Amino acid sequence: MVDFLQNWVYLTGAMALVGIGLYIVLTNTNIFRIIVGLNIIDSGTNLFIVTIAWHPKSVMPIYTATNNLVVNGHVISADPLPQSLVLTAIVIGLGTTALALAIAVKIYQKYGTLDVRKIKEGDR
Amino acid sequence: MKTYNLAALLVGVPLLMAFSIPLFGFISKQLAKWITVLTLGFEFFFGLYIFLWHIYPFNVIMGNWLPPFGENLYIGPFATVLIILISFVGLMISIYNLWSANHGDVVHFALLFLMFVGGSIGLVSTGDIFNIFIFMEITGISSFALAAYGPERRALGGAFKYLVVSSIGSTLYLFGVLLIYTQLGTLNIAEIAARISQTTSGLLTFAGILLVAGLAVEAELFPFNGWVPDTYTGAVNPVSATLSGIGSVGGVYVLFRILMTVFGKDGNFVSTYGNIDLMALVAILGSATVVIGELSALVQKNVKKMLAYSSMAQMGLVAIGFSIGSKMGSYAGVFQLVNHSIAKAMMFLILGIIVSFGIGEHIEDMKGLWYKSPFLTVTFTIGSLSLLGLPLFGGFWSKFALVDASIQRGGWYDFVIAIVLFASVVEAFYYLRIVGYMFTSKPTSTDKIKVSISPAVPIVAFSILIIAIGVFPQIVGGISWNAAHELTDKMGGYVLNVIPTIVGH
Amino acid sequence: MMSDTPEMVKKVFAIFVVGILIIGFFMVFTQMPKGNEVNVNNTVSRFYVMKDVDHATQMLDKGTYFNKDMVPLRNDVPYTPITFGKSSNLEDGAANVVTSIVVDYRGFDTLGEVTVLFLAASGVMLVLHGEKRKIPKKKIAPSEIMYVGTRIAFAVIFLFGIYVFIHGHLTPGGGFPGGAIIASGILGLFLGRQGYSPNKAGLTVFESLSGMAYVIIGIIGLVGEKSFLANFLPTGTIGDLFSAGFIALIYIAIGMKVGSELSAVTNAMIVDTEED
Amino acid sequence: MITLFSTLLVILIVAGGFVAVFSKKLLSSVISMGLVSLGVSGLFFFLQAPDVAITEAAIGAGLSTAIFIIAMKKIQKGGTSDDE
Repeated sequence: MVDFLQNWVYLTGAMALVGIGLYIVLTNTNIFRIIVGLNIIDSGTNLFIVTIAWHPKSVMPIYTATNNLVVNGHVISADPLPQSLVLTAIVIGLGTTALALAIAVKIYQKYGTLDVRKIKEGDR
Repeated sequence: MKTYNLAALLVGVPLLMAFSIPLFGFISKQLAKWITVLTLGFEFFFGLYIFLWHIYPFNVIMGNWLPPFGENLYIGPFATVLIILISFVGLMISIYNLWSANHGDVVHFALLFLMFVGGSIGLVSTGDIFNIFIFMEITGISSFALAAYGPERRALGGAFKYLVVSSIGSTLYLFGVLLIYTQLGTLNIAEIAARISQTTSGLLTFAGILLVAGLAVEAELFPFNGWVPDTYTGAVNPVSATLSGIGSVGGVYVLFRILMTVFGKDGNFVSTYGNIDLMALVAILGSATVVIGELSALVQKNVKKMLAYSSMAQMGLVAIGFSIGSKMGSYAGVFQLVNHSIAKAMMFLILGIIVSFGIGEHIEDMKGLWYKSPFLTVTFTIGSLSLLGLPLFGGFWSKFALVDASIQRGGWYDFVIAIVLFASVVEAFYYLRIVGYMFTSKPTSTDKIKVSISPAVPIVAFSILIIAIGVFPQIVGGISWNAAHELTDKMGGYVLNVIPTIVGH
Repeated sequence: MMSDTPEMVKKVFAIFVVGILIIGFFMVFTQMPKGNEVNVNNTVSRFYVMKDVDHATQMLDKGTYFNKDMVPLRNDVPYTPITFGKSSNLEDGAANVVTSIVVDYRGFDTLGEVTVLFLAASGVMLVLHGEKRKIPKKKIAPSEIMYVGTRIAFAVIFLFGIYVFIHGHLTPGGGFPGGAIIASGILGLFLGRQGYSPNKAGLTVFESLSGMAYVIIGIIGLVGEKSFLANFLPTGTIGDLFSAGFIALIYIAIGMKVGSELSAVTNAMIVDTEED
Repeated sequence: MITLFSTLLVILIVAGGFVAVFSKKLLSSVISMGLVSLGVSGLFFFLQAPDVAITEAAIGAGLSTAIFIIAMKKIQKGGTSDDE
């Protein structure tokens, strides 16, 4: 029972992070804070994906001398496929962050501000 | 299952060339641009080879792991027509870039442009639902950087807005993919498509809404297309042409691959599993996009912004065509997609030439263009007439098919007729207004615009193609019909071609 | 984003959107299967873990894999037990199953992922192009301890990064964290010495060559094994250093590529940050 | 025991997220974002995903935050509040 609740704790944490990140993106006007929000959404997504790959009784998906992944014809490790997808998602998140920061720095040099509203006014 | 693994080069060669472009860039900047042209030429002729020798439909197996275990590319009629379209438009724009891309970091610009086109080709050919996410990110990241390129500072704001919206969209898409994975335990499109009815319907509906929301960003559908005008206006003209002519093609392809092949329920008209018919939802979103896009385009005084809104509206028409769900509707959608992509890319390129000669983007600045450059005026007119659907131009056949399909479907899809007519009338109004300005008013100064050879080649090619499609619609019509068949008959057209032993419904 | 709306309306709207999303997710979570059985056995991951994809594919070719209700018989595929340190010549030799998926079974994804990072680095350079490094007006003499310390630390970190990506198929880690570790070592060099700049042309060459090496490994698979990104090397005994066929080669290419790319990104960002 | 610890970690992460929302200074927002990433990478370890944990710690928590701080230093806004 406690194990079952544990799953919900992780899912709640993941969804809370996604919600917080989305809130930051929607309410802030500072470009850097928007990027912070995107990063937090990424963390929440990754936590969500790893959580659904996990089960309270699972072991890590690496063969070692003491860690056997298949018992009685049943795989008992955590699901390795979502984990490999998360590896991809993390790297893609870094790429997006770096590019967004480069654009933000350039925006600051050209407009002298980081405020989305002032950038819009500057264009008019 | 037919396999033709050599076609992995469709993705492999652009990647290899993109990785090597920085090395060529040490030798000469012009060489880097020529590498782009050569690579996209290879893609185009490979696509033509697949089409003319009728090698499609086939699978490409990656790493000798057959689907549903490994990843595969599935190149059916739909993918074939889009590969030819994307590589042709990309090739033409890369020829244009030989002349236009001159300032800033040209080597990295060429590299990102090449990978944008290469990523779009991968996007339309992949057979794995997570691989779609990867290719969406490849096209996404390269287009953010391309959109931020240019001497004008307004490019940066548009690029940043696109980046934020698009990364939230792809996160939603990822959630949708993983929700489906928890139920079916596979990521292969064919296996999901065959077994989609086994999922709980509540989860299926939610996952579908997440996927549609994520993909609608790239497909420029209504509540998620706020980035379109800013980004298109801000970017330099070849980049706007690329985003409009290639980026949206990939977005629409994936949206309807997911809706019709993965979620689709066969019947007289394709609908989707789950509590909500997502096809109807997309039809509503598409109609809203058309109305909003056309009305916004009507009031614009800036020609580039007008083209951006018009691009949005055209994508709405494409989405409506597919979402009718019949074979005729999908045919209209594919045809409209081809017409839109060619004509809109050409018009952005023409605008680029005009702007480079110091003439502004405002509608008043177009006055008397005929006296300065008859060539540009005539080609711009051809593009406009095709977009608004005059007979003897490409756009006529697709709008005709769209009306035909909605009459066949009947019911509340009758309103599509009204929307197509409305769109044509409004488009006629604002495009003919520009064309009228071009022909009538005599300008104060009549300095001739001399168009050099490299930007002229793509424009001539595009306008010849538009007229050719208008006169002989069977050039695109035949394969579009096959593509429509692939979309509407999901077991025979897609699933059994990928996993032949899977048991049908 | 929405410039004209007052602050309060925006916050309420944001809370509304977030609330709908979260409620939707929790409604969905209640429907997800979570029993006592680990549900890996119903997914394709089962065969990745058992390294038995070939066998499952053969069943699929005979048409017995999918039954009438289209439920794949994922539990019926017979398996051969795998013992660490004994089983050899498996279809995929990596002891780390995540690595075997990332590089072998779904290697095409990883090629795309490397490309995404490459494009992001190129995009950073495209966007930040035209910035010149300013020569700092007053030079703060670097502390001798800092200078020597970062150089020693760089050597250690560099070796650790290489260790991480060479052992990617045996231990947790692999090309991406290995490359990131090397890049953080180079970041340390920036901190240790004012005005430090890595050889930019060298980084570019390194980056291009390692990326091309990855694609060429894929093309060798296409020529030799008739399929892009197919393993063309023998797999030894599971758990050995030389056991995973081409996985080690690819992870070396990825590690070098990621390391040089992230260093180049750091370099592009850090230029011009010297005080002026 | 692990259950208790990981629950505490989840609470800490969510608290870090709230700090990122409500802090006035941009720098503390960024630092708390880095801490969230670090906490998430710790959770990955409990979730039997050591590969992901190492990658997230090196890339998500380490390099992302570092690039962030470099970019912030570049626009010379490191310590000031972001009411501009």
